[in-house]
Amino acid sequence: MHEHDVIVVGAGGAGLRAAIAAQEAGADVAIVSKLHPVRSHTGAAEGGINAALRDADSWEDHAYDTMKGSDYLGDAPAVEALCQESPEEVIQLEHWGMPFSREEDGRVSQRPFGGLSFPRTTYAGAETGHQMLHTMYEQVVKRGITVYDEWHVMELAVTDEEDPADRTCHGVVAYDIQSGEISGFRADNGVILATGGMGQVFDHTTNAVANTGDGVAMAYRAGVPMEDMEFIQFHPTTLPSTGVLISEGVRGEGGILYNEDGERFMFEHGYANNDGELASRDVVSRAELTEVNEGRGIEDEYVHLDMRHLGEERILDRLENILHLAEDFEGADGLTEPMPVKPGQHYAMGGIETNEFGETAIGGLYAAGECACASVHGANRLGGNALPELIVFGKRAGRHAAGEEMGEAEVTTGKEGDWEPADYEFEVEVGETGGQGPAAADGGAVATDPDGVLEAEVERAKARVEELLSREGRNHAEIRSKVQETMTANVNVFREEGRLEETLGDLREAREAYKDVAVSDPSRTFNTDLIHTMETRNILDIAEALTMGALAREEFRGAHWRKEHQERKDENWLKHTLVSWNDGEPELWYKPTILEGENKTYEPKNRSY
Amino acid sequence: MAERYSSFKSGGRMWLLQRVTAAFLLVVLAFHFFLLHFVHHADEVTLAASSARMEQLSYYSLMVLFLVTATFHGVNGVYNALINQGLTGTKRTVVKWTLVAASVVLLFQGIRTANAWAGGFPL
Amino acid sequence: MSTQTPTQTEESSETDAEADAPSKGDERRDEKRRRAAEERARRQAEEAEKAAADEETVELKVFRYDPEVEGKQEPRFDTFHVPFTKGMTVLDALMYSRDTYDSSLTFRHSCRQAVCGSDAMFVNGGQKLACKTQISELEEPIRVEPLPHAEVRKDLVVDMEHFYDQMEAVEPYFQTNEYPDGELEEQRQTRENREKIKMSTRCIWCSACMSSCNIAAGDNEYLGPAAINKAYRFAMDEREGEDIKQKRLEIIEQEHGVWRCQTQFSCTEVCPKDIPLTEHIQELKREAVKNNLKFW
Amino acid sequence: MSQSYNRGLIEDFSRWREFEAGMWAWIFHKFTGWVLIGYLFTHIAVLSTAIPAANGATMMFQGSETDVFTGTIVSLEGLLLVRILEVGLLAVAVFHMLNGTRLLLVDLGIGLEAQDKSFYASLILTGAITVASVPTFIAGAF
Ligand SMILES: Cc1cc2nc3c(=O)[nH]c(=O)nc-3n(C[C@H](O)[C@H](O)[C@H](O)COP(=O)(O)OP(=O)(O)OC[C@H]3O[C@@H](n4cnc5c(N)ncnc54)[C@H](O)[C@@H]3O)c2cc1C
Ligand code: HEM
Ligand code: SF4
Ligand code: F3S
Ligand code: FES
Repeated sequence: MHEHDVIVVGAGGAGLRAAIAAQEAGADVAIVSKLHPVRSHTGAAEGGINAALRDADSWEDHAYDTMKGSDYLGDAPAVEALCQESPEEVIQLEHWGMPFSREEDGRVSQRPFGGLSFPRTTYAGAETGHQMLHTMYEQVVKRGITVYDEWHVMELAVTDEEDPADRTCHGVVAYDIQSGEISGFRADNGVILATGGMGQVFDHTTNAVANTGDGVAMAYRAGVPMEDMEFIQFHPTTLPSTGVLISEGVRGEGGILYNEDGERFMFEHGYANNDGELASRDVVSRAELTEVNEGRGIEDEYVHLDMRHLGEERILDRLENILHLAEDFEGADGLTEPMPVKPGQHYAMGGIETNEFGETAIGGLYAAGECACASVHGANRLGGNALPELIVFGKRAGRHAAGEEMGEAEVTTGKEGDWEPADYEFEVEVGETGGQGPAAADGGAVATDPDGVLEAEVERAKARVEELLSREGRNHAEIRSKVQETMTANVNVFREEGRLEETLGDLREAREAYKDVAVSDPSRTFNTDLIHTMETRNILDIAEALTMGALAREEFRGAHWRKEHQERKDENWLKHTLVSWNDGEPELWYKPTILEGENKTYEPKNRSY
Repeated sequence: MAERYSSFKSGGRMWLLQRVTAAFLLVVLAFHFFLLHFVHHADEVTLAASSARMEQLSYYSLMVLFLVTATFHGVNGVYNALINQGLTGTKRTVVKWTLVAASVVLLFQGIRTANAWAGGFPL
Repeated sequence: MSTQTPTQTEESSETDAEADAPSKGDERRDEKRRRAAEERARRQAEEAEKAAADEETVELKVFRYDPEVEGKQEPRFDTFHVPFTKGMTVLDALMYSRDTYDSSLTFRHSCRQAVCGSDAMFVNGGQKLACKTQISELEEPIRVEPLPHAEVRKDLVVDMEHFYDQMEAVEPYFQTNEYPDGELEEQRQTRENREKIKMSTRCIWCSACMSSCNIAAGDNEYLGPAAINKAYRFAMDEREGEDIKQKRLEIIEQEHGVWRCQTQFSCTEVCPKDIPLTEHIQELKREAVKNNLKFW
Repeated sequence: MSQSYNRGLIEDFSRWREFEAGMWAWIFHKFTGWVLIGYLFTHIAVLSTAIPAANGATMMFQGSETDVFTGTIVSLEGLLLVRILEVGLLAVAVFHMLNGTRLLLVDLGIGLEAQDKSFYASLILTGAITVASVPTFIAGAF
């Protein structure tokens, strides 16, 4: 048993920032992460961090751009907090030594990015995330913050009151990957979830293998609602075999997309007659998939991105890293052949419902980073807005959890205020009754006694691992790949009612199959089979909530496209989708979007660029 | 700043000396080879000829310096190589002093030889 | 690392230690283990057959070891036949082998794009990032082993603690005594200076360099190329100021610091991020000498 | 190249096949350095015969009485084996000098990108110089 004031789960950008903030606020903080901090996926971010740093720019403009980009599904108080605080946070990073790219006069460089009215994307070459992650880890080392690395958090110790709003979180249960030990981590002040993305719900993603949405699923089963899960960003140019991202820069420089017949389909098939390849991410992704679906894809899978005509000199000068990526991960030489690309899952706009301080509906439980939904990205995230989210909300959550007084939140959590139930009928049974799940508050017989809940959870976790290791059954990998396949086939950039229903059916089957999942590796040392098996359960729960949201939202907003509903419906749908686990019987409900900002109200406008 | 001065840890000093001696040896060893194998052939060596060379102060000092640098360079090189393989503690101290002793013997014997040739220190 | 004593025997499995008399659970587990092994053998035999028929497969020989599983305590190589697809990397092949044949095959991996640094391993005798190594460029059969000169935990997983310790020994964090006045004022840095440290900031802590360096293998206390490179990253950053640089030079000058490096260049050869490690180490040596000579 | 424990089939030893230029250079330099320091000791030992010689000690050599120093050297030089060893020594010394120069340049930060090429150049030059010197070294041995 370990005990600290604040426990941070996850050591990506959000987790590290939260830990530093909590420590600065005087708390004894520890980070628990299944990966060593520098392995976190924040390191993969390339583009940059949006921050209104210059005199000609203002946080108001940034907020306006973000609200517009979110297709008016962002909550203004959260969006404004992001835009107001991101400049100081970026300067803070600079003061911690982050090696940003520089201007002639020695100031940090900024560049233009899609959807921004000012070039405010601050960057460090094409490796901004890597530099940010390492800079923050360095600060963690400097401060001597305790890090339990390669500890997989299995579940939260949350009391089991009937109403989630009465529940409180007292720590986490984690499994030491190196030794197989299961241990409790008591958090006297708060637990901050910063477990990152959930790309592994899909089989083709720019996300890491470790991005299985554990934090989201754990919080969900403990009673925290998941918000706006249906909004998933797909990036149009990822390498087919690995999902590695080919930066938008290639199209920016003049790269051209071709189908199997050698047609420049963005124009020739009329997907974007003005902008062509440079249309927004969702438009290009849909165009590519239409080509493939209509039989004009190469090997029925991908299209070609050609940059040969740019000339060797220009390519080497501006896109050198793309050559390496294509060569190393796809075996393609961008100088002599076109590169294969297809859309891939990139970012989850939704996640654990929080307010602008990172608080969730459960007392003592916080979330920040990609796993959280405050919500700043609404229906669509702008490039360069995720990294500032990590540092701004990571810091806020850290300070709040450490007990700092931060005022009243404007964003509500849980069923407070004007929430409304959904009246959507699912044809397939969702969820899982019978309390088979692993989280404390999901109907399992765990006490409401705050002191005993952690010990009780540790015992339960031990029993669960013991069972997985000793019984015989299916390998999780089959189940995981089934889920990923059906999600990619049906809940991708194109969503139709029938196929979404079908997916719920597939997920039902997967749930059944998961009931007799077993781990065949009996070892306690570095048993990745066991870890992956536990992650697969999380993937299942997330996939289901995501699909439920996608079915219920009968409109086309931001990244969410519905065949039957081809326009944005502001009268009905200026509201967030929420899914509550309810001890195994998922419930869908809504709460309104907050469009009133500090000085003004953001009026929904047509999102055209 | 006296502290700064002493902060030139032996590691750095030895490293530098190894390079300086190497640069010196490069020239002198080339000269040595050239003189004793190409100008005079090795099989034509005689005591008299060697003595004649040694009696010149410049040649004598060059050769002694050659011996000193080569010994330092070689022995320090060996010592370094051993440390790089993880030689530590008592073993290391023993090796160090053994090498120092061997160097002293080598230098002593070498200078004695030179003096024998030159018939005493050539003044 | 190399000078440590074997810990193999100490790590007897928890389950074995639990009870003297075999419990029901133990029996069940033993039974299960036996059956799993049989199943594995069967599937691999099948695949080998298939491989013989089908030319488009690659043969992988993978190092296996587990201190607590019977039959794996003695290190061995397992052979896997993986259907080849264009663009396949060593990591892809390993994942395929794990998911299809043997779910106990263990290796670290995460990003699949050469930024997380988890999957440095010894492929056909060289330190490589598995996710960045194309199968098509390797000779078959492909031998995959854990990084040399590090203690093996299980299969391809090695103990990284020593490497982390070395990285953290060089005070790997930015330090300065003066910040600009304005609250939203960044420190200025010239483009040239940023360019100078650029490559050194790319390190992903994969430890391939450390594993390839013979000196690091022999001298456990040697900081190693990655840690020295980290020190370089800060020592050369003009934002830190002269007095801090002084302190940094003292750190890298210690007994097991830069002077240990024998310019073997293997670190530079294997670094997946193309960091000119030897060059950085050499520059620090010169800086240190220059710095010391100043006060003579 | 010790190993923390025996990896059974894995022979660290076989790694040499995968070594790159820099590593070979290091191994050769080490080897030649040790040979040279070894030779320095022997060399001084042999030359020490000059001490008794200067004091008048003599020996019989090819039928006539010669001083011990000249006698020893000339008789050694008369052995073919010694001549061959001398050629080897030359090769060793030349390589150590050339590669030493390469290392000095590396220390000065010059030509690091070409470190492999300069190693190959050292090897080739060593070969060439050695071969070219064979006549001089062997002259009069037969
Ligand atoms: C290829 C790519 C490029 C991107 N480019 C940009 C960009 O240019 N600009 C931008 O703003 N955004 C970008 N993004 C998005 C942004 O990088 C991510 O949203 C962000 O890094 C997520 O950070 P995080 O801290 O929330 O999570 P992560 O960095 O993913 O960290 C998650 C942490 O949680 C830990 N963890 C997870 N599960 C558990 C568990 N069960 N137990 C213990 N620990 C656990 C992990 O070990 C890890 O440390 C990009 C994303 C990708 C994939
Ligand atoms: C002639 C010119 C010479 C040059 C340019 C030269 C250069 C060098 C250099 C640069 C090193 C250091 C290698 C390192 O630490 O990375 C070295 C090592 C060494 N040198 Fe020389 N050297 C020369 C002559 C000699 C001579 C004459 C001897 C013998 C007495 C000798 C014996 C050694 C030894 C033993 C080493 C250590 C090898 C090891 O690392 O194990 N060298 N030499
Ligand atoms: S310097 Fe290169 S090889 Fe070494 S740890 Fe860093 S990235 Fe890996
Ligand atoms: S391999 Fe080792 S010896 Fe130096 S150049 Fe690299 S650190
Ligand atoms: S998987 Fe991240 S570096 Fe290879």
